Parts: sequence; structure tokens; C-alpha cells
Amino acid sequence: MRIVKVLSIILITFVLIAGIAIPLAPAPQGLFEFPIIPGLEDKARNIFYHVPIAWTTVLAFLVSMWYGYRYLRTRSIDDDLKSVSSAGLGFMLCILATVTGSLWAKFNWGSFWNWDPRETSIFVLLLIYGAYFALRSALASDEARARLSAVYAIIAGLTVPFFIFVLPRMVAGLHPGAKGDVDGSGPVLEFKMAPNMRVVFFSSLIGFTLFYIWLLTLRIRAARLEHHVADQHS
Amino acid sequence: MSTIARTWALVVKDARSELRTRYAMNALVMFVITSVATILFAMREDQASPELLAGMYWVVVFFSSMSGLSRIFVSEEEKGTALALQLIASPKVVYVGKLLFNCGLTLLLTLAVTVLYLIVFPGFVVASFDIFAVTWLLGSLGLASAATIIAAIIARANTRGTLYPVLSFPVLIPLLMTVMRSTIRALAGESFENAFGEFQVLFSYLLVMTGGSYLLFEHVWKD
Amino acid sequence: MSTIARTWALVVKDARSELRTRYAMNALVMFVITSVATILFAMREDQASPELLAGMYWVVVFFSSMSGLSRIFVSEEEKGTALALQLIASPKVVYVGKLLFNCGLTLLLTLAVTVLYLIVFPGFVVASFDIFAVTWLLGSLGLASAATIIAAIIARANTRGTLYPVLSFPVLIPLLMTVMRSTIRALAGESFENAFGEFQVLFSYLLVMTGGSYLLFEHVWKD
Amino acid sequence: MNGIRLQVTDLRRDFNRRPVFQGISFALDAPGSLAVTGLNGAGKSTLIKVLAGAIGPTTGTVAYQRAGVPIEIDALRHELGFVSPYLNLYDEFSAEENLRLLSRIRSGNEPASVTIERRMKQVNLWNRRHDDVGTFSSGMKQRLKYAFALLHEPTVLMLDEPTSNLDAEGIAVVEAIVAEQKERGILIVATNDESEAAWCTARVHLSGSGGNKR
Amino acid sequence: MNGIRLQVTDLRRDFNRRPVFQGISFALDAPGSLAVTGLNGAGKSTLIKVLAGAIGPTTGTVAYQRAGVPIEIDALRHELGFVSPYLNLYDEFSAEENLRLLSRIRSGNEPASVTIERRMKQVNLWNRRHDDVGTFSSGMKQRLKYAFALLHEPTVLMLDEPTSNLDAEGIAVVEAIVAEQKERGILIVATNDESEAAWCTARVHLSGSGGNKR
Ligand code: HEM
Ligand SMILES: Nc1ncnc2c1ncn2[C@@H]1O[C@H](COP(=O)(O)OP(=O)(O)OP(=O)(O)O)[C@@H](O)[C@H]1O
Ligand SMILES: Nc1ncnc2c1ncn2[C@@H]1O[C@H](COP(=O)(O)OP(=O)(O)OP(=O)(O)O)[C@@H](O)[C@H]1O
Ligand SMILES: [Mg+2]
Ligand SMILES: [Mg+2]
Repeated sequence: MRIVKVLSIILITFVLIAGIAIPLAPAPQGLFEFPIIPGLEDKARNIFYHVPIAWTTVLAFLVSMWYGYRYLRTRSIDDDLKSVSSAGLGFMLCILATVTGSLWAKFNWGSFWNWDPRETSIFVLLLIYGAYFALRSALASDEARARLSAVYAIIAGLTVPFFIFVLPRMVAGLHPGAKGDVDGSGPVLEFKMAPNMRVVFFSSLIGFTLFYIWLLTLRIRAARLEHHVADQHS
Repeated sequence: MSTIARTWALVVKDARSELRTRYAMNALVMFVITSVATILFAMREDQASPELLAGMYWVVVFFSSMSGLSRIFVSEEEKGTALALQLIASPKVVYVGKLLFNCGLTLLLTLAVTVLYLIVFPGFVVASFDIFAVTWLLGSLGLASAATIIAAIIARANTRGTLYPVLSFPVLIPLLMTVMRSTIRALAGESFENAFGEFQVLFSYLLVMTGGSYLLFEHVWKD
Repeated sequence: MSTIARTWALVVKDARSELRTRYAMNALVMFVITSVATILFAMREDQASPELLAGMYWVVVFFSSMSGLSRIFVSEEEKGTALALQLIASPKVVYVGKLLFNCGLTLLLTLAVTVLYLIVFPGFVVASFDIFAVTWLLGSLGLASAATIIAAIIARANTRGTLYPVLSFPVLIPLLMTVMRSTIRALAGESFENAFGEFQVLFSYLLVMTGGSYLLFEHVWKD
Repeated sequence: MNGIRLQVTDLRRDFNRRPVFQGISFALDAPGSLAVTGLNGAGKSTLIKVLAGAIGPTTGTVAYQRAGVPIEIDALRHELGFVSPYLNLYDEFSAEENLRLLSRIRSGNEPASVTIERRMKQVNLWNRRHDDVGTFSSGMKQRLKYAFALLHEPTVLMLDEPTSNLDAEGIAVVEAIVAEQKERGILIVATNDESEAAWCTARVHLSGSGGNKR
Repeated sequence: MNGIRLQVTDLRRDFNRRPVFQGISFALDAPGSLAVTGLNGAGKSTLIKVLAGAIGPTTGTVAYQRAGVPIEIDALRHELGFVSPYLNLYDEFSAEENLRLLSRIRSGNEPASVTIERRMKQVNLWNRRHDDVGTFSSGMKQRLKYAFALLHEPTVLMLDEPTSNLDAEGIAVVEAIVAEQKERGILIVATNDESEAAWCTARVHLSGSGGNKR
């Protein structure tokens, strides 16, 4: 766990510094200059934050769903603790991804919100999380809360593929890889990134993932302690 | 065979209970009338675009469904009859029975909204009847399927009335988006093939939602 | 004095029951977000007219209040706590307490919807703040007042479902119409005097509805 | 003085135009006790609810008076305690919250903490006072209803099926409560159980058409 | 043959992460009877619901078998009758409709009319069979539950608070039912009342932390 903690801090620090400090150049020379991407310019730097955070959000949601499923099989309340801890982190990351994306969109596409398919899906994810927590707080007993919220997370998770695979193909969007994208540039790997950008990008991806894992273990431990304490008081 | 008979018996029970109390029907009728009247009033001067009409059509259906479709489990819970049902019927029978009932109710609901729309909005002209019919069918069934499992979940919760739309909206968005697009096609009079993509989405939504609910229902239903 | 204290105690009880571990709030907030999102969603491409926005504003309020406000009596009936309340409190105390609670809830609700509308719809610009404020106040109180007595009636009636639409729809329509008209005036930036007609209607609606309910409540409340 | 008097004259209550009972007249002075008996469906619960003012009679009157002065229905609420399986408290509040909130609604202020403590200890729920009533077992709910009914030291106590859901220890608590109430004010018990009916000195037997025999 | 056997192993059920009971193990062969006793809140109702399969155990198993062959939960429904105050039938249907509709949901077809008539006469509701259950008194509802539970001649009968709400005649009916069931199959009674517990030959006493004492 220590390694995760240290590594995530190192990586994110590196990304923060490199992503902001490395200058842009029309014809990049060597490792310490990024190419200028037409239409994005300086704003391209957000890719190091926005995209990894969005990925981690999805990861957190999947993990939450997985532990929900595990709870239904094992009925061990510990799995529910893991599930809800991951959901809480995911919710925070989701807000972060929306904010970074939204700011980006304001300066790139001219308005905070455009109902691009990706925006729609992250908005839905936000709603799902909101609904998930509203449901949890409306259930009185711990067992019912764990059971029903796990089912809801899975049911809601069933719709997520529609957003990832179907929706972008049906609706024209602004994100790269969307239907009608002239360059036809697909997923982020081909996203006009120079090799050195990829290094930063993947560092960021790994960094945020480790960061998530670190926080998750922390939260789970905290939740366990909290319930332990609650048990002793009653 | 016997399973079918038992499931059907549950549908009959719910239908008869509904005919007796008319709870869901009345709530549905009120929501439909109120929302259509309000829209009508709000748009008096405008001539609404087909996009808007298609959107509003499904919004009305969505909001009406929250008062009617969620009753199916909530009422068992409120009347304290859920235990009796748990003792006499397997979760699968309960799920399928309730789903069938909700399907019937939703088909009726959308039919009523359609008739009302045709009467009330001159701009609402179904040019491609075939697209509209398939959309109506798949859309209603998909809605009923999602509504059934959500209703089962919220039946156990404290603030049911408000929770139903909150939980179901995110789950229904892919359905609503698709169904709106395909309704627009129907209003625009496009040819049947054009809407194939939408139909595929609707169909797979229906399958995924029903299959998932069928497998998970037991966990919702049994404490 | 004691009557005030007792009425207030009832409001406190209801408020605490609603706020208990903040789930009611969560659900209501999510509900408002959901309904606004649904509308946003249906109107994505269009730039909505002020008429439509005003209409939708009150439809959202109407729907949320229907699921929220009617709970106040129905929940007592469902939980079987109405008898306890009948034994400890006079009908007047119950009516006024429930009315106050509903008024508070509606004011909060409309406030939340207003804020959300201002953020989300660029076309929703309150040009005449004074008209809007008065409409907001009188409209919310009128809605709360009507919803309270309707809720009491449907909670007691054996055939809950049958009375629901019959009662609420005709009762609320004049209010909704007036309130929409006056919201349109507020959006159009008309001068305060122009809306006097609407205010008179709203004010007398509020008076008649509350006075009538106050006098009739006892018969509704006691078997 | 305590001398409350209950006077019932020619009482009748219909459901769906069929009388559940009719022609019931009696008077009861404190201290005194009355058992309401009859078969299942005879109308015991209906009668006791009419006496408590929770539902109105179809014809006839229920009058409470003290030294000849009638007691208003609003004043009566402060004198009345009621326990029955169909009376529910609030599931979403803890046991203690229920007592506090309901007392405030009844009288505008909370009872003294010692009173609450005494009553909750009497029914053996003191250790569970912070738990939501929704998580209580049927017998624990029934116990809490006794605490609630006695909190304001009512002069008139009405019990419908007084010992249902209770274990032996709970029944002993009820018997003590009954004994005290009989000395102090008016006690009315609606019951199916002859031994419970025997607690009381007077009796109204609802023979009517006997509900399920109709 | 009838030889149904109930085998319970190391049963435990939690609510809010606190065990209501734990380490419950026993076996019960038909014909046989078991009383579940304990204070209010000890977990009798919880245990009986777990045994009936209406709620799941947190850990441990409940197994029914006949001649060593396990009975599936779906088949068990046809063998099980359950009566308790918290089991409700449908208020909006008449007594007879309730029996017919619920039987159809259970087995796909309606019981013979003579069976329905016999059961309804047994519990003395035959004359009220066309009335909505919503208008029934508490004792009449309880009687109807017996008719419902016995309609399919269950081999396993579970009673929670068997005589609550019933008058003397109703209790006699229940005693006859109990006597017959003990000879015919398995009878499980959860009760607060020592005399009811004495109906049974075996007993599980839930002492636990005793609900209200915790
Ligand atoms: C409100 C504004 C925005 C939101 C809510 C948003 C949201 C998202 C989401 C949810 C993803 C998908 C993450 C995943 O599937 O793992 C994503 C990916 C991405 N976003 Fe955004 N975004 C916004 C604006 C922008 C802008 C303005 C740009 C750049 C011009 C941008 C560039 C990208 C890129 C390059 C990806 C990765 C694409 C891929 O994996 O194919 N986003 N965004
Ligand atoms: N849904 C629930 N949520 C939380 N706790 C519960 C729930 N149901 C029961 N309990 C708790 O479990 C314990 C046992 O309850 P149960 O109803 O089984 O008791 P019981 O033995 O039947 O009591 P009684 O004699 O009063 O009927 C109680 O302490 C109760 O608070
Ligand atoms: N709300 C109602 N609507 C119609 N009929 C009713 C209603 N409540 C009670 N009754 C009828 O009134 C009669 C008396 O009911 P009540 O509950 O007073 O009986 P009870 O003497 O308390 O019986 P039990 O011993 O079973 O509790 C019954 O025949 C019942 O059917
Ligand atoms: Mg009774
Ligand atoms: Mg019990």
C-alpha cells in the first residue's frame, strides 16, 4: 500500500509539473517540447487531467458494481462497505471530470455544455450516483440498503454500454472519435499525441488510478472503523 | 404449464385489484390530462416543432408512469401483503407477473397519450405508421421493464414517491433518447429501414433490462 | 398560546420526519434535477419560448408537489398513525400544522426550481422581479393550500384512487393557469400593475381555499 | 376532584348502512372500570373508538363530565390514554422521540425527563429508547404504546386487546397498570378474553348479530 | 409417506449488523411440533420467517427433506401454511376471492368449492364470505388467515401468536387445528404464552440478549 501511495504522489506531481511547465512548440525538438495541436493549443494540456479522471470515474463505478455483485453472492457486509466507498470516490471523481471537461469545453467549444454524447454519458453517471446515494439514505436497515443499492448499481450499470458504444455512434458529437469526426481519429491513443505527451498522459492515467486505489483502501478502513465503533456503542 | 397458469393468476389478481380500486388508472389519467393541458396552454401561440412534440410526448409518458407503474410493488408493501405473496409464489413468478401487468398498463397509457396527442396537437401527424407502431411497442415494453425493477427497489424505501423518477430517469435515458429519435422519424415520414438502428437499440435495451431484472429480482424481493 | 405551541410541535414533527437522516431532501433535490433534466433533454435543440418555459416551470412544480405534498396525510394513513394523531390533536391543529408544513415545503421547492431554471435555461430571465416574487409567493401558498385539503380527502377516502384526479385537477387548474400567465408577464418584463388581475385571482384563490378547508377539515379528518 | 363521569346514551354506529351496534347506554363514574366483550366482529373496537372520540357515532351521544360540567372534546385529549394493536406510533422516530414529539403535539410542551424515564423503565424499553420504532418487535411496540398512553397520567384509559403481543413479564406490567388505573380513574377494556374482562367491575356485552355470524 | 423433516443448522440472522439470534440448530420430524419461545423482541418472529423462507438467514441453512430427498423451495410453498398478525390478505377483495385468487397464484388452479366452503365454515366466516376483507374486524381477519393457511392441507404449519385477536370460540377452532396438525405433519408455534407453547413437544427458547433488555 505504501508503494501505491508514494507512486501515485510521485506520478501526479510529475504530471502536474510536466503537463503545465513543458512549453508548446510548432516543431517540437526533443523531449521537452510538446507539439501544438491545431484548434487546441495551450488548452490541450487539460487532456492530462480530464481524460484520466474520467477513466478513473468509470473504473470506480465498475469496482463499486463488482463489489455490489459480490455482496449479493456472499451477503457479507464488508463487500457493501467496499462498494459504497468506491461509489463515493467515483462520485467525487465524476464531479471533477465534469468540471474539468466543462471548463475545457467553454474555452474550446464555446459553451459549458453542449449535450455531446460523452457529456450526456457523464451527466447520466452523475445522476446515477445521485440516485444511488438518495436510495441508500432512504433505506432503514443496513442489510436492505446493501442489497437494494447493489441491485440498483448493477441495473444502472447495464445501461452504461449504451452510452459508451451506441450513443456516440448515433449522435454527432464534438469529442474525438464521435460520429462525423472528420479526422476519424478514434480512441485517445491516436489522439494526435506526440510520444512525450503519451508518457505524461500514461503517467497521469497510472497516477490517478493508483491515487484512487490508495483513497479507496483508506475509505474502506475508515468505514470499517466507523462501523466497529457504532457496534460498540449500541 | 403450471408456472404460466400461476403467473397469469397473479396478473389477474393485479388487474382485478386495479379495476376495483382504479388507483393506478386514475393517477395515470390525471397526470396525462394535466400535463397535456399544461403543455397545450404553454404553447398556445407557438406551433410546436416535431422534435419538441416527440420530446414532450415521451416526457409526458415518463412522468405519468411514475405515479402508475411504481404502485405495483409499493401497494403490496403498504398493504402488508408482500409477505403473503412471498409465501405462495416464487420470485420468478412474481417478477414476470408484475412485469406483464406493467406492460399492459404502459401500452394502454401510451395508447391514451397517443390518441390525446393526435386530437390535441395539429402538428402531431404520424406520417410513418409502421415506425410509430414499432416504437410504441418496443418503447412501452422497455419502459415497463425498467419501471418494474425500479418499483420493486423503491417499494422497500422510505420516500417512494420522489425516488421513482430519481432512480428511473438515468436508467431510462438511453431508451428515451432512442424512442424520441425514432418518433421524430415517424413524424417526418421516413421509410421503415431508416429506423432500424433505433429499433435495434430499443430491442437490446428491452432484452438487457428484462434479463438483468429477471436474474436480480430475487435479491430485491427477499429480505 | 398553547394552540400555537401544539401546532408548531406538529410542524416540527413532520419536518423532522422529512429531514430524518436527510433522505427526503436527497430525493426531492434529485427529483427536481431529474424533472428539469428531462425537460432540458426533450427541448435540446430548440430555444424555448418564454410561454413554454413558464408553463414547464409550473408543471415541474406541480409534479414535484403532487408527489411530495400529498404524502403528508397519506403517509399518516398508511403508517396507521392517523389514529394516534386524532387522539392527541384537535382537527384545527392538525389542519393548520399540515398546511404550514406544506407551505414551507412548497416555498422551498419553488425556490429550488427557480434557481435551477435560472442556471439552466438561458431563456429564463426574470425581467420583472416584483411580479415574479409575488407570483412565487401566492402561487406556492395557493398550491400548498389546495394540495393539503386534497391530500386529506384522498387519504381518508376508502376509494383513494377514484377521488384523486376528480378532486385535484379541477381544483388546481385555475391556479395553474393564472400562475403561468403571471409568470409569462414576469419573463416579459411587464410593469407590476399589469399583473394586478392575476394577483387578485391568486389571492382570492388562496383565501377561499384555505378558509373553506379550515371549516371543512373536521369532516374529512374524522370518520 | 377526579370524579370524571362518562355518560353514553343510545349509541349506534353503522358501517355501510348496517348497524354494528345500537341502543348502547350506560354511565361510568371514576373510579370504575368497564369491560367491553363480544365475539369477533361484534363491534368492540368500533365502540371503544367511538368512546375515545376517534370516530363519531351514527346516532346517540358520548358525554364526559366532571362534577356535572361537560368536558370539551379538546380538553378530553389531555385526560385520555389509548392502547391497541391498530394504534401505531411513528416508525421513523426512536422510542423516546415518539414520546417527546407526541406529548408536545398534545399539550404544547414536553413531559419531564424523569417522567419519560419512569414510564420507559416501567415497560422495560429504557435500554432501547434510542432505537427506531420501525425496528421494534410487535411486543416492544405494544409496550411503547403503554408508555405513551400513560405519560400524561390520563384519567380515562382505554385498552383494546390489552395483552396482545406481550410476554408474561409484559402482561404483569399491564396488570399493574390496570390495577392502578381502576383506583385512580376510568378504565375501559375491550377484550376477547374472559380473564381480562374479569379485571373490570362493569361490563357491556355486544351480542348484536355477532359479526361473523351474520 | 408424509415423513417430512426440517433440519436447521447453525442459523443466524442479523439486523443492522447485530445478530437477532445465532447458533440455532435442530431437527424436527413429522409428525412433530415445536414451540419457539422467548421474551418480546427475542427474535421469534424473525426465526419463524426464516424457517418459512420469507426472509433469508445471514448464515446457516434451513433444509426440508422427505425420505432424505431435499425439497426445493418452490415445492415447499405447496406444503407450507403460515398464520400471523403481520400477514395481511387483500383488503380490496372479498374473503372468498382472496382464497380463490391466492390459491391460483400458488398452484395454478382453484381449490374445489367444497374445500373452500369447509374451511370457511370451520372458521365461521361462511356468512361473510362476500364481504371485503378491508371491513373485517381484527379477529375475523385472523380467522380468514387460518382458512387460507389450511386450504391446501399443508404438511408444515407455522403459527406466530396463534390466538391473538381471537375470541373463545376462535381459540377452540385453533386448538382443534393444532391437534390435527400435530398428528399429520409439522407444527411450529411462536408464542409468548406458556399455555400455547405447551401444545408442542419440542421447544426452541430464544434467550439471546432478549430484545428489549439489550
Ligand atoms: C462538459 C465538457 C466535457 C465533459 C463532461 C467530458 C466528458 C468526457 C468523458 C465522460 C469522457 C470519457 C472517458 C471514458 O470513457 O473513459 C471524455 C473523454 C475525452 N474527452 Fe471529454 N468531456 C468534456 C469536454 C471535452 C473537451 C472540450 C475536450 C477536448 C477538446 C475533451 C476531450 C476528451 C478526450 C480527448 C477524451 C478521450 C476520448 C477517447 O477516449 O476516445 N473533452 N470526456
Ligand atoms: N426490519 C428490522 N430491522 C431492524 N431490526 C429488526 C427488524 N425486525 C426485527 N428487528 C429486531 O429484531 C429483534 C427481534 O424481533 P422479532 O420481531 O423477531 O421479535 P419477537 O421475538 O417476535 O418479539 P415479539 O414477542 O414482541 O413479537 C428485535 O430486537 C427487533 O428490534
Ligand atoms: N371500516 C369499516 N367498514 C365497514 N365495516 C366495518 C369497518 N370496521 C368494522 N366494520 C365491521 O364492523 C363490525 C365490528 O368490527 P370491530 O372491529 O368493531 O369488531 P371487534 O368486536 O373489535 O372484533 P375483534 O374481536 O375481531 O377485534 C364487523 O362486522 C366489521 O366487519
Ligand atoms: Mg377488535
Ligand atoms: Mg413477534
